[in-house]
Amino acid sequence: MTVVQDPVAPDGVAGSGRFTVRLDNFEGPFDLLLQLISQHQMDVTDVALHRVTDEFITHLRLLGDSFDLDETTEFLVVAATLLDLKAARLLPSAEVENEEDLALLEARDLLFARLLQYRAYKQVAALFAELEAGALRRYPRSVAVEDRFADLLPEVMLGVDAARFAEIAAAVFRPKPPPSISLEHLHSSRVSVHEHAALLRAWLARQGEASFRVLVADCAHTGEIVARFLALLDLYREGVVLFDQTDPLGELFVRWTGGAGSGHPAPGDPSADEDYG
Amino acid sequence: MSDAAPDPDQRPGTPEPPAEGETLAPLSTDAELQGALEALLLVVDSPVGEDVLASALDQPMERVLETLQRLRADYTDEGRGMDLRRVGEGWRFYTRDVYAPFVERLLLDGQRAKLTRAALETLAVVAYRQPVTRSRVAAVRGVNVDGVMRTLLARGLVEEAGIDAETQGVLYRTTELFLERLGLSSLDDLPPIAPLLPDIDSIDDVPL
Amino acid sequence: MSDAAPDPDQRPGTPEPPAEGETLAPLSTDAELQGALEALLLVVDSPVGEDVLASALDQPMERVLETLQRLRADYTDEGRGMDLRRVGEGWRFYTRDVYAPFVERLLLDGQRAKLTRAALETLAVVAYRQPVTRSRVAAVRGVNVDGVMRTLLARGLVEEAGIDAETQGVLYRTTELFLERLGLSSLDDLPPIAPLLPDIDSIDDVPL
Repeated sequence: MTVVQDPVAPDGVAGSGRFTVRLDNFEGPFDLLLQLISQHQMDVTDVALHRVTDEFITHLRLLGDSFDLDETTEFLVVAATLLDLKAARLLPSAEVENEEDLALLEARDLLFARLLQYRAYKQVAALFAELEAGALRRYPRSVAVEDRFADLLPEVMLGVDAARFAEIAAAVFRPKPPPSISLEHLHSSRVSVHEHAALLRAWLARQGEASFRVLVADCAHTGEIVARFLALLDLYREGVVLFDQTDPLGELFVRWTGGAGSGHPAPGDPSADEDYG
Repeated sequence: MSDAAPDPDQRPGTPEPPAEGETLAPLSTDAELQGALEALLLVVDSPVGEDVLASALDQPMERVLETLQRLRADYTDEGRGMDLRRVGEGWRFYTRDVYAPFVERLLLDGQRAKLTRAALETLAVVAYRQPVTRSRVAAVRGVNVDGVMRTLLARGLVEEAGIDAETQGVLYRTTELFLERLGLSSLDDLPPIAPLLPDIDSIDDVPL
Repeated sequence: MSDAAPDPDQRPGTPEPPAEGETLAPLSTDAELQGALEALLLVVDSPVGEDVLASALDQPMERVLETLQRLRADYTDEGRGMDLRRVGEGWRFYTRDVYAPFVERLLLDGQRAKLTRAALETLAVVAYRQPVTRSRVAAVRGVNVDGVMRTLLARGLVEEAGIDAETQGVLYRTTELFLERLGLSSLDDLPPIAPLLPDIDSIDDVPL
């Protein structure tokens, strides 16, 4: 796979179709996906999704320990869908064989739809930026009325109460930092994906199957939930767990396929459809 | 004399007669009406509607509107320094954009701050789906928008517009100031977003 | 030159050279120079000398003066609403006398009684930082506030409060009328803004 080693490497395409990705700041999973797809100079198609799945996961993992974890839930939903699609080999061309495939196709369509929707608003935002830039070059006439008319002005109203006035003041005084992705207001404590993986490995090997909801029931904060999800992705990559999600965005079930004596990852076929109970 | 021309555009209620002793120019020629409009536009410090101008001039709104449009075209054709624009709720003088570098040299502070991408994207969603809840905007952008929305609210670029019956979430819409900021005269000036959107039945249940 | 700077708060010295990469119109034709002068006159609040204008436009003062005089004559001949006059030490747009009655009617209309957003923001800075100079307010807001400040002065919401020892700029403070309009009995009743500050994200791209 065309794994990205360094997401901010200075050069663009490096030999033999292997991409080194250079990304602007991105906000949210759709933004990241669109940027990855455009890096490959592709349209938004399932082929494109296929090509960028690994890069997406890589970015997610790179961000995993330092990201604003409050905002990663959406990343995880998208990551899960991408991985499901890739694992089920519905990409790039889909042969619908059973209900599971159908559900995946729906999930894919939904992902496409949300991606295209986001892209539409992003294009509008670019238009807004242009309009604003134009408007900022036109200075409005805003001049006090001539002295001879000053007495004619009607009684002035502020149009706001004291509380609202204070809000306006706060908005004006608020420090204006240089533009950057909002990494600075990190407040979640660091969590170790590795530790959570070990925890899940032991637990799942014993229990066999559990819903994601159950697996994160004891998490104290969002960061731990994210860490646990990333850990699951690791386990998935190892081929020791399978995901099962009947409805898009519905309950996610995790099944252990790694055998009893964990610790030694069994490199199994991720799409194998074994039955564990 | 003067009130002889009945005017369908005028709001109900007769316009007030000119104040005692006041001599109003008749404004019978286009040049006079043009001059009077320029004088009014010179003293306003926010966009003013053609209805307000028409009422101050005691002229049919249609004639006022035509004159404003002709004035705008003339200014542009002649490369005048003033740019007459209809923005938000009305008309206002702006400096013509080609002269911006000179204006910025003269003014104390020159360039003004631009909106961030997060703010622009959030405004884009609000503009096209208003009234809309914060969580709906977050769903479209795939990120939390609480901070950005709060700031847009404090800046007067969006405002609250009631409560969503279904989710009990606060609804938001864009403001006049938003239109002014982008130099638009109304939301209708925005391009239709449908062509940009995927042709999938419904991504969610809110019509665009 | 430059001693005719229109106001004591304005930075002394010559206007800055155009920003890097900025393409200045050449102003080689009379129409271009005329347009550029109109743009400048549109945004200045107090009379501005031909030397300041010439320097902002990077043109010989004589040519600027000639153009101003021709502009004044043209406006008069055409009965334009703006009346370009040299008053005191400089040039400024005034409304032409014949249209004064219409201006009065517009102002009496009361439509403009509500403060604009820009005025509110400026007032907010004065209220929470008083006494404060105009240039300090401009620095906080990131835009020139000369016109808005004059409006607030004219409306009796702010007043002068001495001279800043350090910068020699005029200091401003809010008035009794301001408190009255806000329904407060003293400045101590202004809600504290510190609790409102920490949580707000920036929506501006440019650090100010």
